[in-house]
Amino acid sequence: MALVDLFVLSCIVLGALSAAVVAFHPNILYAAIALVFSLLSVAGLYGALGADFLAAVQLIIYVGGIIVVILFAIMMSENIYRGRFVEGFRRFIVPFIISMVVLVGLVRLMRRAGWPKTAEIMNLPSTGPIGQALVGPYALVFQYVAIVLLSGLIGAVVIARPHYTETKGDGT
Amino acid sequence: MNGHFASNIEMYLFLSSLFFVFGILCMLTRKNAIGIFMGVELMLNAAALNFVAFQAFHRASPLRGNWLHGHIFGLFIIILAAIEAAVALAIVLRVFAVRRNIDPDQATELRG
Amino acid sequence: MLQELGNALSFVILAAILPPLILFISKFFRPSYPHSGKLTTYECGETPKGSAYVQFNNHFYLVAIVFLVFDVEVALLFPVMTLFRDAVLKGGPEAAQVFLLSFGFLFILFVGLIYEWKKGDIDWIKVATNRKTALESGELKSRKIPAEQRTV
Amino acid sequence: MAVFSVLAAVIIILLFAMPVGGICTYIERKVSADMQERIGPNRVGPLGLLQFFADGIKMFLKEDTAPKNADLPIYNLAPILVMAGSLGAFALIPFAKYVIGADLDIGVFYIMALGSLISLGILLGAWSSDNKWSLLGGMRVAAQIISYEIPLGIAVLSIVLVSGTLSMSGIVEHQAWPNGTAAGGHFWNVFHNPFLFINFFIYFISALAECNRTPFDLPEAESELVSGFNTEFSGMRFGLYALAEFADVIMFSCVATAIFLGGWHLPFVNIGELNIGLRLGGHDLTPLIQTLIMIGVFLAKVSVLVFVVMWIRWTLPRLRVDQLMALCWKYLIPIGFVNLVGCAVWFWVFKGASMLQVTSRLLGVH
Repeated sequence: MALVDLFVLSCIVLGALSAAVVAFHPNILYAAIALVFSLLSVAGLYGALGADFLAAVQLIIYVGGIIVVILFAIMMSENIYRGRFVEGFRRFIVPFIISMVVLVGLVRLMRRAGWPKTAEIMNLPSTGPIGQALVGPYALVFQYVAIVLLSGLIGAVVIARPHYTETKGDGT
Repeated sequence: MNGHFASNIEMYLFLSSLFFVFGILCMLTRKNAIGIFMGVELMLNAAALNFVAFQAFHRASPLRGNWLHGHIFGLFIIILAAIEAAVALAIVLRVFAVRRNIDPDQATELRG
Repeated sequence: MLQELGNALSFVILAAILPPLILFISKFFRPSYPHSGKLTTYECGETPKGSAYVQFNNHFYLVAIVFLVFDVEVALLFPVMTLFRDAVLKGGPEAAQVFLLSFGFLFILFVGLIYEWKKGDIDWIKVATNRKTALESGELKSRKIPAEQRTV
Repeated sequence: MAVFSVLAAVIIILLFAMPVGGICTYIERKVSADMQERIGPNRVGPLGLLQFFADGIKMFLKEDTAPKNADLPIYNLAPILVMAGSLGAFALIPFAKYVIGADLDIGVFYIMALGSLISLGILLGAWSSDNKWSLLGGMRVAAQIISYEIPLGIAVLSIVLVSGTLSMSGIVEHQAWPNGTAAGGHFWNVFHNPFLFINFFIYFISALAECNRTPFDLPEAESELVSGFNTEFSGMRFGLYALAEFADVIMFSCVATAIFLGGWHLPFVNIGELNIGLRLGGHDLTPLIQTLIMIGVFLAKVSVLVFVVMWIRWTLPRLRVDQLMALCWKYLIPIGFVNLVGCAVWFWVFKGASMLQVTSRLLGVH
């Protein structure tokens, strides 16, 4: 068992455990921190799969951006970080059945599919090819992403903009 | 299996299906808009991991050229998740400012 | 390349195990005499009042959202920018392609920044701007600022 | 091979980053004393040189108290994230030609990515300690660090544009003295074109803000927030935060040296082509001596930058929050964008030639 196998295995174990915590932990803050670890494990798997650029993007955008925004949102809304959301057991029955069906279906599909199951992973530099693709076949999508980003920015700011009648808080 | 976890696509796909399932569970059971949002993030990650895994195991295929489509799709999924986070959490904040809680079951003013 | 990633990872892992390790070793040397005075939160010598979790200014959140979008932009420009040098030195139309695409991308988001700027969303003290627009649109009748909104 | 990487990590982190971070606390006290016409630490060891060691032992032996209401798992996790973010980035610092912990293809990008762990760790630590000052400081630090990541990223982007690579050693390679030999480059990036010269200052200001150094030390403003985000961290935990802060300063100085100030390259010579001709028992000592000179040059540049950071601390007053945000969003980011475009235009017009090469071509000197 090479070191890389050990690394992949530990990433998978860490990811599965922390994803379970995200789904089930009653405290939303702990779920958010578990989400950090599941994102980190996915970033580790990206690294093992030869997508080093994508791993760094995952770190920058998810851990440095989205998680910070989620934490801000949790902090902004009082009453929710201290509250323990204890749901009744009944609330879990139907989702549990649905998710089990999905999991079994996915795993069966995965085992039956006819794609090559094992291969040597080539670790070539990926930053340059991604850039080539962004200005080559994906050039239009690249510009489209800019427009989506712009509209998302304006939309989010218009929605979140503090209204003059609601300005409270201590200004710090 | 036989000890080669790194070069077996099923390991990655198994983790991504677990992520997907936990995302579904998280979305369906949480009574909290931010919790639901975290479930969505898990599902998006599952999809991105799938794309990257398939890219890594099909990289040498002559049909697909050397464009790294899987990585590009992973990148776009991450970007989309970021935009979604910005807009979704802005909505959460607005709902919270109006209603003082963020239980999506109770925010029913717009129901027809 | 996997080797290099492993090297980088070993640095992160070493840095991550250092704090618990140091704290664990120092456990055998440091004293531990807790009492209620030491265990309260520090509030300049006063008895702590209320919960520490106060309501925040929305601007932190607004800044985080704007940051998120620009972070995506910077991250996405990195792979494209690596191509520019080779494209220019090689000559040909690729340099123009890279230049136009990447700076078109940049320009579109710059419009967003200018919008925020004009609307005053990146000003930290925004009450005045909002009040001005509210007065103009007739949403706000009186010019007088309520007492609870005067602290900034 | 794994043994070597662990060895490199141990050497660079335990024998370079942490002791130098400690010595920096001593130097900072000496520098501040000099600027205020005091003497500074002078009791422990010659010239007070062992002061940092004594401080470390003191912190090590202090009682470790956590507030009763603290969220202990997160309280313990926060220093780990901060240390992993600030010390982990030392893997990418090119001290000399082959002296680099991990020469990743995504070099600078990886350093920026690890930086995001720091803001997360500080925010979580501030939040978990159940203190109003901590929480206010934590919110401020998160807003500040994430905002200033954008101008930092733009400044790095302009370097990437000129160098055409993300790898740290690759970026340093391009900055050799252009003397017509095989290793000739375009000299230090900061003198490549006027736009990059301005971008260097954008990088430096953003790095100051990322490290929470004066004039951007609002998160730990002692006159407003007691000690800011680390108010409730006592003993060795506080020591870890202080160490991480100085490690951060050193790391950003190292990166600035590597990507803007030419790394180990000197003007007029190429150290990699020096012929020293010193032999010992049949072995050519040239590569060894070259490497030592390179490390010396690199560390000299880094120490100048660290000194400037300390100098600024005793020169400039602290900014207000609105000034901080205005500086980032209204000045640094637009200027950075314009500089990025200008840099690309310069590179295109002059086919990658630096100011030095352009002027020497105009003057007919070669």
